[in-house]
This record gives sequence, structure tokens and C-alpha cells, in this order.
Amino acid sequence: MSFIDLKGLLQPLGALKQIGKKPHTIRFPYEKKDASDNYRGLHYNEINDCIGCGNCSTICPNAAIDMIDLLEVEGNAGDSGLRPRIDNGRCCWCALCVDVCPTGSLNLTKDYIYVTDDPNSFLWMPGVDNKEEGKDLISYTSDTTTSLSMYDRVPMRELEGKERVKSFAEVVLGYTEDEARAEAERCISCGLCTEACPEHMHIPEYINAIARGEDEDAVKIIYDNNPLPEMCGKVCTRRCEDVCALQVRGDAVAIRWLKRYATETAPTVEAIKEVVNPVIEEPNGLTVGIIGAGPAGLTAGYYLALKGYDVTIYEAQAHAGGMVMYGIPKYRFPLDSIDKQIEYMESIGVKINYNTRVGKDISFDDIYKNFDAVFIGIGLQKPWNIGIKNEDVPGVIPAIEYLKIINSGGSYDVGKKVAVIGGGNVAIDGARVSARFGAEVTILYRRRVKDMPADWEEIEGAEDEGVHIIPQAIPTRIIKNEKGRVKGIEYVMAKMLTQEGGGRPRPVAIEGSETIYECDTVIGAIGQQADFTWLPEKYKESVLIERGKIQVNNDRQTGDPKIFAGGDAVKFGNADAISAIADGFSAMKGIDKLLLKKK
Amino acid sequence: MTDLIKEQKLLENVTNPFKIKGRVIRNRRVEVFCDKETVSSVLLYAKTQLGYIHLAHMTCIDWIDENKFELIYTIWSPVEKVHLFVKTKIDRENPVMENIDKIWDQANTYEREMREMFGIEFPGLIGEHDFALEDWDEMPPMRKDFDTHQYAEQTYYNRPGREDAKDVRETLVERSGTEVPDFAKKYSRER
Amino acid sequence: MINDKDSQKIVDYIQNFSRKHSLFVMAYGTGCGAIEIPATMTSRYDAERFGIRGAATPRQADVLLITGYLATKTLKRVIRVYEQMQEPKYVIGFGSCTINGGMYYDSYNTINALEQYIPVDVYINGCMPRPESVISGFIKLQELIQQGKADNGKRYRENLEWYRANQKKIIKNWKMPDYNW
Amino acid sequence: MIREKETTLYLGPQHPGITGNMMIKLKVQGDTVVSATTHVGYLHRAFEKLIERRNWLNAFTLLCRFCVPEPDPMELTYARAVEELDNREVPERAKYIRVIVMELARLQSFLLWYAGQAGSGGLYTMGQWSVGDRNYVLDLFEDLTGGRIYHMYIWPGGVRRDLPDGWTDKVLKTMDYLENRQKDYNQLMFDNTVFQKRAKGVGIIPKDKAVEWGVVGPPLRGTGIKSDVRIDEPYEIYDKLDFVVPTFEGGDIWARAMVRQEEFRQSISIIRQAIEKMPKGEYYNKVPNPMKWIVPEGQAWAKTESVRGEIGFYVASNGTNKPYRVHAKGAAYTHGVTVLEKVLPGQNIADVSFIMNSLGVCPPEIER
Repeated sequence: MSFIDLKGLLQPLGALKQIGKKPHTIRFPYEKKDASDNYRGLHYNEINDCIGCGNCSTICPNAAIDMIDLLEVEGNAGDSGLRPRIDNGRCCWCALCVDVCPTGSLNLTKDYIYVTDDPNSFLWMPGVDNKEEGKDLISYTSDTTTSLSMYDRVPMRELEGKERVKSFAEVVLGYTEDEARAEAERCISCGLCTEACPEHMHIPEYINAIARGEDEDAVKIIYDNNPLPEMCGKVCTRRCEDVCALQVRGDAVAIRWLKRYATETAPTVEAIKEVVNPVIEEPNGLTVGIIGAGPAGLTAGYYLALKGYDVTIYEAQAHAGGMVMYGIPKYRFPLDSIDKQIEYMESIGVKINYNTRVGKDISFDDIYKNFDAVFIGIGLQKPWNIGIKNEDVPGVIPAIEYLKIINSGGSYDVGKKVAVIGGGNVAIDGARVSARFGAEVTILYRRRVKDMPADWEEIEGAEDEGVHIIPQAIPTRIIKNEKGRVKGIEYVMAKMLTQEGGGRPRPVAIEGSETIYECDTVIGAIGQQADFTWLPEKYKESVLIERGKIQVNNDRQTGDPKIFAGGDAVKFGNADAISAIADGFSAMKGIDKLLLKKK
Repeated sequence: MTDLIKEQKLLENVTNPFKIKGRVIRNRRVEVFCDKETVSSVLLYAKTQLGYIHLAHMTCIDWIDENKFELIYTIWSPVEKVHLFVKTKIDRENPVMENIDKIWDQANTYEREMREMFGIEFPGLIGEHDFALEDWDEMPPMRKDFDTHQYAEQTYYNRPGREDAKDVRETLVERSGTEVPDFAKKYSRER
Repeated sequence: MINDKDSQKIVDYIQNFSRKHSLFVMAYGTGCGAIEIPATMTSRYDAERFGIRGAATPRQADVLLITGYLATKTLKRVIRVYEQMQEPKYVIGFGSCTINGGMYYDSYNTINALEQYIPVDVYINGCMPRPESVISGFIKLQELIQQGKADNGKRYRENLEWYRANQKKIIKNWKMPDYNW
Repeated sequence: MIREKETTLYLGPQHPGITGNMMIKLKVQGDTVVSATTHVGYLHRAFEKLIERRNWLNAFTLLCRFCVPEPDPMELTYARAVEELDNREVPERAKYIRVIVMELARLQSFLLWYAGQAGSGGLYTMGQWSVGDRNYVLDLFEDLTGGRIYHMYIWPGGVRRDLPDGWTDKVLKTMDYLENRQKDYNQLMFDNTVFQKRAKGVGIIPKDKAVEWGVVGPPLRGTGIKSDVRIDEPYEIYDKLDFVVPTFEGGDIWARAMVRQEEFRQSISIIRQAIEKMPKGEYYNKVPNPMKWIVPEGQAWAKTESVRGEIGFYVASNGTNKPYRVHAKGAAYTHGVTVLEKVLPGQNIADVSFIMNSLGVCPPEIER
């Protein structure tokens, strides 16, 4: 390099060629360049789509998101009523909250400029503070493919449809350990499910225990307020899954199957005792009589026994379990499962008197006098009539009676073709049981398939097994053959009429659409009612019965302070096992409260 | 991996003279475990005899349950292009480790940082005691038993206005009138 | 000198107008927000349009940018720099970290709220604030200056004891001149 | 020659020439540096401690802030370490996207380096140009990831989002633009006598000591040693791409600058190749629910080639949903302390920040 390097001196002057070119300056604020289409600016939350699960608040690495009780939003099952509030003095706009939002309500917008002299004004309620303009500016979103939430359920292994109609073997095979862990990992532990569960089980906790591989802790948590988890793990109506945060955009967490998996870790009575390690208080000398060994009665009995009460259950049938024992087919809930649960209860100190029908083998008066408190958990035993012509002919049978015969080991010849009336779980059970006897089964339901109150898994299962469903079919009469037996059933097709005021659509018969379905048996499954003939008249004044159901308060206490009631026969909740368990649990607390003074 | 020949050879070359244990992790990764006394001779041997002249990094892991500090020396050969991890565990109480800045000058930086962050003494280490911190008089902060969140909350100003935050689970528990038993609470959602 | 109220107003107006159009920014990148300063200053966003430009030393600077988190070690230097700056002086806090700790809220070595240690005129939302945000921040500061509300130095002088107490709580070894106007 | 008295000069932390918030204590004799000591800690945020409190995915928000001018290599290195621990496969497409992102990050960092290197040598126009042009690369990042500086885009198992429609065309257009612009840069900077005279023979790293000193990246290649993680230990799809690792003899600032100049060109070529060869398909191998994602017990070391050289992450897991220990070692950890302390003696005070820029000293990476 010489001292004077002419090239090196002149080359930089090439920069002069830029003179006269239009500068690329963005003359902000007079001229704006839009932020990109997925810019991560200020948050926007669709308040009505948000369910307040708080997942955003949990993932936030900077603890910037608080859940706030927003007055304009009311909490209900499936919505905590809380909404996220972002501390913009913490936020780093990583958008993890967007990517984990199970509903997709939380988004980021293109808006990012916020300048102020007040450091206390950085608390930001997305969707409230930018209610008007926010929605149009949404830029960074997550859909089910980009979201970090796991929307796909681990499929449950089942017997093949063709295989399972051959026997009453359990259809559902249960999760393996890996499957259960994977499924439990999907749970975001928000706890919205606990509110929908009538019994408010500690769902996030036991699922988390399963996810961490602590199955025994999971069992222990489950037994904290549900003494019949094996039953719930198999046949629960699982309202919890209806409100699962993941269900909004994907599949709900298989809460029921996870519970089922957890109970499998304690396969014997000894194992249950060892895992649960129940603390039984000293006997306190007080006695409780329970009528009916169904889920309600058993739950009340179990927890009362743990509290030191002397509990005696009177059961009319030869087996405990009530409707779960007699109403649910064995391919859903095998007999040994029930026996194990009952045996465990008896080992805790619950006494069960089988084949003792109150009103016949023992009078209610005696029970009332002999015990400090009485719990009635009789359930609904009497089927409603179908209400059409010829329903008293041979070959027409109510579903629960049919199921009871089969479950007690009896037999009933359904012939070759069966018609089932109704759309609930009992109807499906009747249909699927009939299918197992080789019959060709058709379900007649007055509304659409999507209106069926039965579990969707049950409906699918039935269809797999070859059950045919005719929706929007209203039965009009049953046709006799010359021998006086059922020959067929006539029905009309219905159209759905939307109700004014937003009620659920009503089926209205289409005239002239009468069809006849020939069959050998008609199974009616349109609901049951309670039978109160055993209750002496003098109690009926205080134990108020309205529309066939006992009226109780929150403690499940009837008009007579000493008498409590629960299960399907009371007005509380829905007619299902988990509601019955909740009744039993609440009644236990009520009884404990009542008898506390005596202790 | 089928051919881990040079990794195996390296392992033998390092473990045999010093009678130490080690394993081939995968291709280009070999680790050996030795006492704290042998570390410097292994490193010097690898540097001078085997051509592992590049000190890629040094670090320390606080295994508080074992009451040990694990020191990891990662060295690399530009010829073989293999990483050799030399690992050793030293006592967590009064940790003292041999100073290797004679072998690599830049080890001095790592060691000063470790002295500050973990409280490990390196006799003969040159350099001011403060590396990244200034006038620090608490426990060495990278130790597992130092709770940085608690310290920050006590020391620095926390802006008020966020007290009305609610926990989703607690709100639901309250609303449904139940209670979560204590033994289950450890499985509740972290907040 | 000028006693008449209206004349004083006019003088103030001219004074503020001049001040707001020549903001010399202290060249001290205290944290990661410094990365957007070159972008703001150079051709694409060209902050010199607003009379904003760098100044090498505190004595010449008007604006101190606290670009994000402040480690306690830096806080000590920032106070030193801030106190050396001549009035009128202004402070702009960049991003979450200066407001409520940002992502380092649980760090043992970063302060959480800047206004506890030195007075702040404007806060800019973001992590990090983009050049547009930074310019908006300066525009806001200009507004405040024009309105005569940016009295950073005065606030510091008047509440010196309170600030000093807060500062000394964090800085354990206070080896600095007590004040350097 | 008059013997000058030795004085101490504190360069930084507030100094316009310093490459970040750090301080160098210089002992000077007249204009010449006798010895230098680096003081860091002005940016210590306790990242490694904080990551231990975050879960595996949350750590990303912190990681990209390790070294501000180039966040992406940090994300990638950590992601690769976690993938190794978790045995997580990365889809082929994601590997290509990662390479494109890495090279774009390299470009934007080079553009910033142009400004710093020229600016500390007194050429201010360069900064106006290159930092202005850097915005075009940042715009690409904004379109892709939603963030300008901090992207939080590369995750264990792939990348966070697929490429937006028309993005690759935009990238190619920007590449053409930058390729043209580089000619202008060269004219302004490399052909400039001022720069040449200041750069040649200044801040020499001896070739025989370079590896031992812990020099990595462009400074190491500037001594004539061909070492680059992308060819030494190919990650992602670098082994399927055709590129040259430039070396330059001399070990001075000039050599380092020439290496970077050539790498700038190589990066553009790599991006073009990757876009051309990129397959369709999945871009993300989804991790489980991030709150419950447990990474198996173990320890892993991953390294990548960042702009300033090799960046390594040592990640240890004890089988929980949080990292047990994450240790990051960036190029500046050696460059900024021991190498700088060795190179500076004998140089002019005016060259200190010039040398710092050429070594790529990034203080937040040293103290984290």
C-alpha cells in the first residue's frame, strides 16, 4: 500500500451516486408502515369465547397474567367467570399465552403503541380495554394445529363390534400405562370440570398425579369424595368432559377413562385398603339406617362409617349396587367390579342386609325408631308406561325390567327383531343387550340423533354393533298378531319445529307418514319413577313428595329432620350415578351436622 | 451408530493411563469421570498428547440432593472434531477445586464466575473477586438453595395494583363448596 | 427580568419549543433495548427529523434512555450519569422491565420499578419497543416539554432524600460523591 | 522517545465506542495500551438462575435475550440440546426453515457489525446504510415470527409456525437487494484507504495460539484456520448445502473483516439454496402440554455457529418439567475477556473499540 492510494481515496466517493434518490425513510408518524399480519402486539381477548381456564396465566413465564373476576361475566359450569388481565410491565410478547389458549379466544393484535407518563397504567384487560378496535386488529392467533394444547384424545382400545356382540365381555379395554400418562398430560389442570361434576371430585389433582406417574396418590385423591370410583370410571355420565377446556376446540380429556385407569392400580380389596389407607374414627355410638344400597346409600354409608357411625343398609335385592348393578349391562360394568367395591365397603364396617324389603321384611317405623338418622336412597324402580295402544300385550317389556332379568342371570327371549323406544342410555343398553342375543335391533327416537340424551360413545358403540337407529320416529301403536303377541310397531315420522323463545326443538308428527316396523319384542325405555308404596302415610306429610320425587334441602334433609334422602328419587340434580353419589356425600355431611350435637 | 472408532480410541487413550471410567455418549461425544485430583492431569494430557487444545466450556451443576457440585470440562480437538467431557464431583461444603488457568488462560474467566456464582474456591486464582456481581453479600446466587424470587421480592419494589388476582382453581373450589384435601394440593396447578 | 405574566408565557413557549426540538440523547445502552436505537436513528426511521441525536457525554445530553432492565451494578452508574446531566433533563423508560420488572421480575440482580430510583418522564410499552414506539415516546416527551410538564430534574432535586434512600437500599457500597450538579 | 507516565483509563461502561454495557480498565502509557482488564456484570440478569424456575418451553423467552444482536442461534442451540435429551425428531422442513432463519440472523447481525466496525473507525455513512438495510431483514422476521428483534421461533421439535404465503419470494427479493448493496458497502468500507489503514496489522491474533486462546468464529478463520461448526459438526441440513467457509491469513482486523465480507455472500447463497431445496410437509413435532412436559434425565451439549463464533449450551435435566441447569457459552465469553486482554496491549487507545467490534464482543453474552 503506497502512501497515496488514489483508488482508496476515490472509491468512497461512489456514495455520492445516492444523491437524488428517494430516501427509504418511513416518515413516522405522518406515514405509517403496517405491522405484519402476525405481529405480536397488545393482547385482545374475545370475552365471550374465553372460559376463564387460566391456562394463559399458568404458562406466562413472567407471571404477567392475573385472572380477574370480571363483573360483566357470570361464572357457570364450564366458565370460571374470571378473565385474564395482562400486566404490560411484565409482558414480553412471547405469545405463549396465545399458543396455549384452549379456546383460541386470546390473540395478539397489530396495535403496539402505548406511551404514557404513568407507570401504574400498564395493567391491561384485553378485550375490555380494547373492546371496539381490538377485534379488527387481531394478528397473532393460534388454531388447533399451531396451538400447544393437545386436542386429540388418546384413543381407547375396544373390542371390535363383531367380536363384542358375541358375549358380555367388557367392551372397553382400558388404557395402558403409557396411554394413560399421555392422556393425563393433555390436561391443563384448570379445574373447570370440578364444578360440572355433581360430586366436585378433585379431577385436576388426580389427573396430575397420573401424569406424574403417582397412580396410588391418584387413587387416594379419588377416594377422598367418591367411594365408588370403579363404577364411575366405567359408567359415569361424565358431565365433567362436557365442560373440559379442550372440548371447545378438540376432544375433552378422557377423565372417566383416566379414573378407570387409576382404579386398576388397586385391583383387590386389600390393595384398595392399602392404597387409600382410610382413617376410621372411633365408633361414636350413633346409628344411621339407610334404605337402598345404591350409589347414594353406599356413599353415605361409607363416609358415615369412616366418621365412626354405626351404619346399616337395607337392600331389597340380593345384590348391592342398585341401578348400577341391575340396570347397567355387564359388558359395561362387570359383576366382579361391583362385588369388589361392596366388599371394600363392608370391610370398612358398613353392614348391608340383603333381600330385606322395607315395608315387607321390615317396617319403616322400626327403622325410624331404631336409628338416629335415616337415609332414603331408593332410586327409580317403576317404569313409565309408553302410553300407546296395546302396550300390555306379551312381548312388550320395559327396558329396566329386561335388564334386571338379564343382569340377575335370567333369560328373556327377544326373538329375531326388536324395537326399542327411547333415546337415553337405558334404551341403548336395552338395544345392545338384545343385539348380544342375536336380535336385529332398531331404536325409535322422537327427536334427532344429536338430541339423544345418551352418551355419544354409547350411540356409536351401538351402531358398531349393528343397532339401527330411526330418528324422528314417534310410535303410535303396537300391532298384535293372532296369538295376541307383538307383531310390529307403527310409528309416524316427525319434523322438528323450532320453538319460539329458544327452547329445544319439538317433534311434530308428519301426517300420512305412518310406517310399520315388524318385530317380536318392543322394549320401552322412556324413563322410570319412584315407588313410595312402602312409606307409611303418616310420614308423607313431613317427607314431602312432589311429582314423584322427594323434596330435600341442600343437606338432602327432608321435611322430617331425621330423614334424609338422595339419589334418583329426590329432586336434586340429574338421575345418574354421580349425582346419587353427590347426594349421598351431602347427606353424610347433613347427618353429621345433625348428629354432631349428640356426640 | 455403527462406527464410533475414533471415539472408542479416545476413550481408551484417556481412561487407560489414569485408570478412570468413561463412556462414549454418541458420535463426537465422549465423557470420562474422575476424581478432582486427576482432573488437571487428564486435561493436560489430553491437551498436550491427544491434541484436545480447545477448551469449549466449563460449567458447574449443583446437585443439592447429593450435596455435590459437578464440574464439567468440555474440550475439543480441531483434528478429531470430538468433544471430551471431563466430569468430576466435589463436596458442596467448602468446595475447593484445582485451578487450571495454567493450562488454559480463559479458564480463569470460568473459574472466577464459578467462584462467584457457586462459591467454589480455586486456590491461586488471579482476578478481582467480583466478576458479574458487585458487593454481593448473600449466598452465592447460582446455588440451588438460593431463592431468587424471594430475594427479588424482598429487595426490589413491587408495584401494587395486582392484589385482586384470583386463582381459577380456588375460585371454583369456593363456588362449588368443597375443599381439596392437603395431600392432593401438591398436584394442583402451579401458580 | 420579565415580570409581565403574558410575556413570561411567550418566553416559556419559545424556550420549550426550542428544547423539544433539540433532544440530545445520552449514548449509554443500559440494556437490550439499545438494539433498536440504531434502527431508530438511522436512515429507515431517521429520528433526526425530530432533532434527536446522540451525545457522547452526560454533560451534553438532555435525554437519558433506560433501555430495559437495569442490573444493580448499572444502576449505580446510571445514577452517576443522571446526576451529571445538566437540567433540563429527561428520562425515558423503555419497555416492560422499567415498569414492573418485565421478564426479570424474579431476578436477584435487576431492579423492578425505575421510578423508585430516578424520576421518569415517559414510559414506552413493549419488549423491546419498535422504532415506531420509540419515536412515539419521543413525541410524547416533546408534548410534555411543550406543556412544561417535563420537570424531571426538579422532581429529583426536590425529592432527593427519598430517591437517595431507595438507591442506597439497593446499592450496598455507596462510594460516590453525594451529589454532582 | 519520551517515556510517558503510566495512567489508568476507564473505558466504559458509558462510552460511545464500547460495544455494549461493559467496562475495560486500561493501563496506558501515552497513547499506547500497556494492559487491559475487562469488567463485566453491568448486564447480569441471572438468566441461568431464572431458567431453572421456568419450564422447558418458557425458557425460550429468556434465551433469545442472551445476546441481543443475534437471538436465533441461542434458541436453536438450546432447542437442539433439549431435542437430544428428549430424543425428539425434527421434521425435514423445519430443518430448512431453521437454516434460513439462522442465515437471516447472520445477515442482520453482519449488517449491524458493518455499522459498528465502520462507525468505530469513523465511517458513519456506513451505519446509516447498513442499519437502514437491516430493517428489511427484520421485516422478514416480523412477517415470519411476529417479532422484529426477539423471535422465539425455533422450538424443540421444529419451528413455531409454518412459512407465511409468499414469504420466500420476499426473502429472495431482499437477498437480491442485499447482494447489490454489498457492492456499495465494499466501495464505502473495504476499498476505503481510511479503513484499510486502520484495519491492517491491528489487533493481531497469532495463528498458533488462536485455538488455545479460545478464539472461535470469524476471528479464528481470520487467522487462516478453517474451523466452523457448520462443517465440523454439521447440524440441521448444512451438510446438504454447498457453501464455502472463507479463511483469511493475517489475524488482524482486516482479515476478520474480509472473512465477514465473504460470509455475508455465503449466507445469501445458503438462503437461496435452502429455499430452493426446501421440502413440503410438517414443520413442528409437537411437544406435549408445556406445563407437564417432562424431559428425561440426562445432560446434553449442543453447539452452533453464530455470527461471532461457536455458541454452546450445556443442558442438564433431572427428569422434571423444568431444566435443572442450563449453561450457555457464547463466543464473547472468551473474546471479550481473555482474548481482548491479550490483544489490546501495544495498541492505540483509539483502536480499542475498533478491535472490540472486530472480535464481536457482546457483553450480555459474557455475564448473561
